[in-house]
Amino acid sequence: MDILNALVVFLNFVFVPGLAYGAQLALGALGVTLIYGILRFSNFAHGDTMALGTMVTILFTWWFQSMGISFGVLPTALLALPIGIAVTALFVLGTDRVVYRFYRKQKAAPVILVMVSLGVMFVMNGIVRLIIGVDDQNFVDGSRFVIAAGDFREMTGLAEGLAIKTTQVVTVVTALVVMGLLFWFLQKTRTGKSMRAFSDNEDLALLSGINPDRVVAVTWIIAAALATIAGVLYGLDKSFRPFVYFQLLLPIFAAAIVGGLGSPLGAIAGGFLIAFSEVMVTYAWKKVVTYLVPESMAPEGLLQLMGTDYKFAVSFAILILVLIFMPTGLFKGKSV
Amino acid sequence: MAEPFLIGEAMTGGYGGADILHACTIAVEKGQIAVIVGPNGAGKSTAMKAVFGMLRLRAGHVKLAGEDITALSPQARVAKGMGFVPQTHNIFTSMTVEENLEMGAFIRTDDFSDTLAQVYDLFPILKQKRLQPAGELSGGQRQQVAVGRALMTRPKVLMLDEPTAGVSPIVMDELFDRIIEVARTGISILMVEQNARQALEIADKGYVLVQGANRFTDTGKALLADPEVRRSFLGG
Amino acid sequence: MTRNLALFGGVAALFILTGAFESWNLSLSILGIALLSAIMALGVNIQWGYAGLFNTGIMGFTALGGLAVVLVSARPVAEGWAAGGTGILLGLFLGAASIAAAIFAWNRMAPGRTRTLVTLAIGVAGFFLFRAVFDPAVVAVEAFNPATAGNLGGLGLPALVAWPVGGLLAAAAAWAIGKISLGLRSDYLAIATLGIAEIIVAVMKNEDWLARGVKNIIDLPRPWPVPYEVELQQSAAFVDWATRWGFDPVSASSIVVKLLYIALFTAVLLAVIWLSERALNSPWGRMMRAIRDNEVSSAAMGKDVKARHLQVFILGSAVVGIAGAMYTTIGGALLPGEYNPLRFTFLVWVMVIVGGSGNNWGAVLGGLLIGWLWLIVESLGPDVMRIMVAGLSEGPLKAHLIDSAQHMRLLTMGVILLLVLRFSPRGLIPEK
Amino acid sequence: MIVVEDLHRHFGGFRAVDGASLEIRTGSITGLIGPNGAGKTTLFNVIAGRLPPTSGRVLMDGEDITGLPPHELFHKGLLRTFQIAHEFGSMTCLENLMMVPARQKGERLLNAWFNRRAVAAEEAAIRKKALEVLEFLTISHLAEQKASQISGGQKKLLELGRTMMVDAKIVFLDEVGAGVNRTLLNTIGDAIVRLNKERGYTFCVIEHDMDFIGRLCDPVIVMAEGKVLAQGTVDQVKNDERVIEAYLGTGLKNKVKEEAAHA
Amino acid sequence: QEVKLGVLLGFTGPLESITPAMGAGADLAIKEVNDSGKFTLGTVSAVRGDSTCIDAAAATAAAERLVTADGVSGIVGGDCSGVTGAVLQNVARPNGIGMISPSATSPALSTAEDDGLFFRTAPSDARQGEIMADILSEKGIKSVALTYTNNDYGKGLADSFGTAFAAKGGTVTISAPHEDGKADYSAEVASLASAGGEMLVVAGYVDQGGKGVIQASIDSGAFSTFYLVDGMYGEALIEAIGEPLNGSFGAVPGTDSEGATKFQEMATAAGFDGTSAFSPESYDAAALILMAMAAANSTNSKDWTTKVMDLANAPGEPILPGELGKALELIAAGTDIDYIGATAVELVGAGESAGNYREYSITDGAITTVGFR
Ligand SMILES: Nc1ncnc2c1ncn2[C@@H]1O[C@H](COP(=O)(O)OP(=O)(O)OP(=O)(O)O)[C@@H](O)[C@H]1O
Ligand SMILES: Nc1ncnc2c1ncn2[C@@H]1O[C@H](COP(=O)(O)OP(=O)(O)OP(=O)(O)O)[C@@H](O)[C@H]1O
Ligand SMILES: [Mg+2]
Ligand SMILES: [Mg+2]
Repeated sequence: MDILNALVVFLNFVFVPGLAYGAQLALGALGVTLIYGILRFSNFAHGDTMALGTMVTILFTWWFQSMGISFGVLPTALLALPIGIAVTALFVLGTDRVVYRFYRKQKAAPVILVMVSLGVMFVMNGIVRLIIGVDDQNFVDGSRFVIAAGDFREMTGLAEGLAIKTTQVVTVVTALVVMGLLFWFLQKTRTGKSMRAFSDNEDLALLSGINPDRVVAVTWIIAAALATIAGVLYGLDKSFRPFVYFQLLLPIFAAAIVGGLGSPLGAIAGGFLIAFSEVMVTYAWKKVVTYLVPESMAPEGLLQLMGTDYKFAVSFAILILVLIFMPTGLFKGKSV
Repeated sequence: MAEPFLIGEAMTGGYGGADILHACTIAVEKGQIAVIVGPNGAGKSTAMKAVFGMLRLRAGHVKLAGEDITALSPQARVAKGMGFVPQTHNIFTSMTVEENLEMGAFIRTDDFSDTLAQVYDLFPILKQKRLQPAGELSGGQRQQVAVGRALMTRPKVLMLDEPTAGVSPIVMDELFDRIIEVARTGISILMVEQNARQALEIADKGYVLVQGANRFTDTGKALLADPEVRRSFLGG
Repeated sequence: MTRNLALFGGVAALFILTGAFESWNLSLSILGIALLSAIMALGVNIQWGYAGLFNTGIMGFTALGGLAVVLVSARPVAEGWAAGGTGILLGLFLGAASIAAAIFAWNRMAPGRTRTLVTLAIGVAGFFLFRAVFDPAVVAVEAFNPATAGNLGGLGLPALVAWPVGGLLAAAAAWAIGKISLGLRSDYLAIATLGIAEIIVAVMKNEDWLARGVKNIIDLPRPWPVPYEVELQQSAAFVDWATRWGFDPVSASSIVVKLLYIALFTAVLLAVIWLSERALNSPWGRMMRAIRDNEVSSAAMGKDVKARHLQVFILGSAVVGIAGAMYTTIGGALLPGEYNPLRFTFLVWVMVIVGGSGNNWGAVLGGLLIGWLWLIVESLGPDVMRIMVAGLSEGPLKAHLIDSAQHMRLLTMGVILLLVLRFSPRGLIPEK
Repeated sequence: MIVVEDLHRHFGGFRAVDGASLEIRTGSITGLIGPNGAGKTTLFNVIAGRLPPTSGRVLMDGEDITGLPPHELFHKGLLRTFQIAHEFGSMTCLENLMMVPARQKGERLLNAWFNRRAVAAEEAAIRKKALEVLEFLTISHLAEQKASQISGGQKKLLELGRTMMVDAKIVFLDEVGAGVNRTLLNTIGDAIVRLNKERGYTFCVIEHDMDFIGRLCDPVIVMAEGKVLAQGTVDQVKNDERVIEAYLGTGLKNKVKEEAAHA
Repeated sequence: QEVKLGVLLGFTGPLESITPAMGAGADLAIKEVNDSGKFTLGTVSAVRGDSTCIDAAAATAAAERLVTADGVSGIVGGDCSGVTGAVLQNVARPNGIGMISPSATSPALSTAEDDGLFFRTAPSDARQGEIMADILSEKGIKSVALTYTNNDYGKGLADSFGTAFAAKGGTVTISAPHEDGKADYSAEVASLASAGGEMLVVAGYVDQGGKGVIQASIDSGAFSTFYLVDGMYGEALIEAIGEPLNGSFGAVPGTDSEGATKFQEMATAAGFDGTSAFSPESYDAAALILMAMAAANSTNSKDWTTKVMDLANAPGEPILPGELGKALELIAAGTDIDYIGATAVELVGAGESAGNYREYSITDGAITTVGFR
């Protein structure tokens, strides 16, 4: 019996990584959910917007690093982040001007906008690869760990270690703060309300004197900021590679949808749900149980419900189960 | 006679296909009430939309306080002091009742809490349902939200497309009452009504539209008194 | 009408130009795949265009079609069967039986805590029973010669049989999936079907006993009447014939093979479109449109919305399944790693939307056009890049761009897609 | 024909229908009135299978129909219209009507594929009927117009027209009159009476126009706050103090007169 | 006159980050041959095709273009076994075009019908599994956790290693696949850590999921030493992970010849990473095709494919990277050569690499050769 070690194992391998990954998904899902909530379509280009924003940030980070600027224990990339956001916002606004606006004027069906965003996705896909290439880019600096596994073992004398990375902490905190801000912004501020009004009934929004162009612009700017933040934090924690950012799209959408499209709270809940179901269901409980039961009863097998090969399958199965009982997600999302 | 405060003059146009409106003219004087009646599909709503700039006119123009606003966008007209309650889709269904009303006051920069109180006074049920999404309201309650939203704007001219459709008699009375009051404060009111007899009774001016053209135009009283109008358009 | 003919003519011209400037073999090879894409697009159009079902599980049905090809036409692996065939079948049967029992209990018992407990108990017990029988059998099967076999193999029947079986397999899956998820709307249905498709592919990737999983099955037989090119090249009669008409026997042989495939696919395409058009222009089609427009009101008008949704879902999925089977046949290999949502779900959606949803001919046109585009950008993209950098002076920038030319593939795809949607936002052949 | 027993329908904590019990007699035209938010539409929705009740029962001809799905109720002869028009926007007005009849041969796929002739014959009959209905509703010129492109009142007419496409036993009309021209409403009233007399339809009508209710309905049921407040003939109800206070009000005329006096 | 060589690799898609170096490897060989001026059949040029690695239809179309439109005389490729098999059956055989794949390792390809047109410079997985088992058990390691990239390469390797290791008395505590290019590998690492083992065997790609798993394992303290398969070989890994990787080891195809080093020098000079996975194999594939053409004195696949086995294997004058010119001279002179190249190519059976391996370990942030097998 060794409850402490069992707990530490669980925290180290399931809880902390799940939390960080959940926060990363949540940040991405916030952007998706915002676009869906206000502009009413699923933006497939979001993953590549994240890649673009991260790319710009990386380029500036490198420049800062070469000039000897740093941010203490925190990664320099956080300094470059505002620039990344600004550039991405400009780009995205340009895209809206050149592409999406036309369909909005036409009152095109949401599915058409989805396909259009797929087109934009391909284009951004190409641009990012043309500029920074397809390789892994490492741009992390500052101190890597808040606490490393080895240090933890030394400190506590336990057999198991617990590692917490700086980026994990930053990500989780950012995700919660951003979620709170977004919720407050949409629910309480005048601009936020006008955005919701616009998404609810565009014609009536006009009749209330709401300026649609402003609403759209603000939405895109926030979405660009969210995408860049999400992308950079993800890149800091793992690494930057355009293809992975594209692949992130799927779990991000799953998170946004299972949480309830259009709901910032839902995006967060969905992110954690997806992340934890991926990690938990395929987890081999052997080690935890070994610590918990008397030595003689230590398990032979892995105590794994399903192989990790099925982690996506399982997380999707859970998602479907949730939707069967809550057809518009955990937080009553919208649907078009 | 001086020009009316708001006039849509000889408006001709439609939704892209054949013209719906044929040289149709609608006007309202400052602080007065004008009512449009007519059979279903006559083009009443279309005329309202045309006045509000939600329809491209092929001919004719719209003037507000002497200024030609034919080319302005709907938002710009709102800024000029026009308010409109459409016949359908006239509330924000996913927003709470209170937020709907706040959206009505979107262009106002002053403190609108007294107007809000007035609206709640007029429609007490809305105060009860303040925090409920408007989409969950009953048909009549939605209608009250819609009118309330327009009142929040404090417009110079208020255009209502069938404000009383689906509201109970007691609320309808209140509503007409309030409309008179509003008009007395100098706000012009242009409305379409199927509860035509009550509406014409309080109207300074009445229009009967048929197939997109003016058929009869007179004071409300006079129209009410006209047997042909009564028979063909007011249900006897 | 003339506009539509012109559009089809335009697409035909694209293929002809490909033939003239690249090669006829390439053009026909793309045409074959494009025809399959068109059939898939028709399947999706049945679901979306007729009934407004946002199904993004197309990839799963395609994969099931492919699986059918292996199960039907691959050679059986006798050793595998001997080692664990019965165990696997028994395990699957037990699994299905316990699911059925759980559902039965849920439906028959009065709501309450006992019902939940009993259903759960059946489910859990069934799961462990299933694993107990199934796992050892799987281990036994997969142990036999894992490098080249390790599976049960198929029935060794003709490949043509696999096509309808692919449709049936997809239809059966669609029935189950529809039962589970058709209560969901719009994007929620989309993510549910997307998820189920991922699950299907995950099973195909990881259950080696089924079709070797990620180790792939290659060398699947060709359908009647398609011969192997090598055989043709060795047949004196064919070589004679080819040389008489002035063809090179090698390229002639592969053109003949492609034409045969194309003829088969076209036959299927025409059959599907005929049935589909007939259905659409009938009271059935009218009912479906009504349901798509307003479910609440159609239900109030006596239409059984759920049953109709299930019906179109099954029909559309079956069509996709057939196309999936044909796809695996023409490739001659089942590669589970190939099934990714971008290619087999969203690209098909692009076809439907670009073509014009709700319109069968639109879907076909979209399928042919986007099918062509997807495969031609591979050579088009770098060409575009060459043209673009032609004006640049030599230097690191130019070198970098030329090195990255491959990435023009998706960029070009995106730009053309955006252009098409820009100039006909409701699709090339919009719904009437 | 329809008996509603102690029906409840709650939304969260809010009791939209709160223990309503009522009866709709066969062959009657029953009026259902009450202030906005009284729960009338909710009651309709529960009876017609759109919403499950929180508790209570609905009987139709003695048979328990609580919670049956709408399409099954339709086949039992129970039809309803919607307060907020639910047209099939992308279909023409004619098609809006033609889709209504139940069990059309052509709605079975096999017939649609392989039995075109029988389908065509049936179609002709349905089309004829639909055109008649459009004619009656004065909107035959809109037969080929998309239903999303007609005026608000015309949508209401179409809504009513659908109930005329089949032989119903009981029809629930939710404010067909709102937004309909009064002259036309009179004609509609006549049609309701005729369907009631000649074809034996039973009607339950929600309406805020008391003239209309007065002309057609007997008895009238008044709902308020989810319960039945009063019941009786039009005159009884009109003079009921509670009904006047909750619903009818004292009328506008007095105030207008007052005003005239002021001036 | 122009001789075209198709280079069919997944320049977009999941392997897009390793294919550039592979393409560059092939280009390097072609350039060397051209610069030598000894290739009499014409100027060689590379035509690239994008196999996408996963999309068989796209790969087939790309190959179809290379063969029928561009008229290539041989193909370096494809990269992933699945699409390679499809291209072989649907394009190469029908058109009688020879292919040498630098990276398709699936054992199933050994038995595929190929009319003698298909070769590969990467050894089949079966062989590597044995080598791995040998190395580990010689180090006295009894139990390992294993993670493999979930494709035919990873799965095949996992299978063969599992069998071989068990035969030597070792245990694989868990064999967990990972998908490449995914966002997160915590679930895999959690299970691997729970199952335990003296070290983690990583059968993946150097900058894909394999790297992700290693990174996460180190970060969470799950494992500290790793066995790296050939796909995991590369400076890039050391660069990305850094010091914690010290003590890990692995093996890559290679002999004690200086071939590998030489290739890396040449690669560095040409401006790409020669240690990137399958880049040397690509160099060898291209070089072999050209040597074979020279030997057959024909660009026709039917002719040159018959020469490949001869050239690749002893006896003969050994040829290293950078000596292609010399090789051409020898061939012209009629002397037999034994192409060693960057990866000690030795073709056996149905034209696949026999598999000599160079065992290495990572010490002080650098790759040090330990021995050869
Ligand atoms: N989905 C819902 N969620 C919450 N409350 C609801 C919902 N639907 C209706 N209500 C409430 O139930 C009450 C009854 O609504 P209902 O639509 O039945 O009224 P009604 O009698 O038809 O009124 P009207 O004459 O205005 O049409 C209203 O107060 C409404 O706000
Ligand atoms: N969106 C539209 N597109 C095309 N035609 C339309 C559209 N909306 C309405 N119409 C047509 O325009 C004519 C006038 O419609 P309008 O809505 O103005 O009538 P209305 O007088 O307001 O009638 P109601 O009293 O029924 O509301 C009708 O014949 C209608 O069919
Ligand atoms: Mg109107
Ligand atoms: Mg109501």
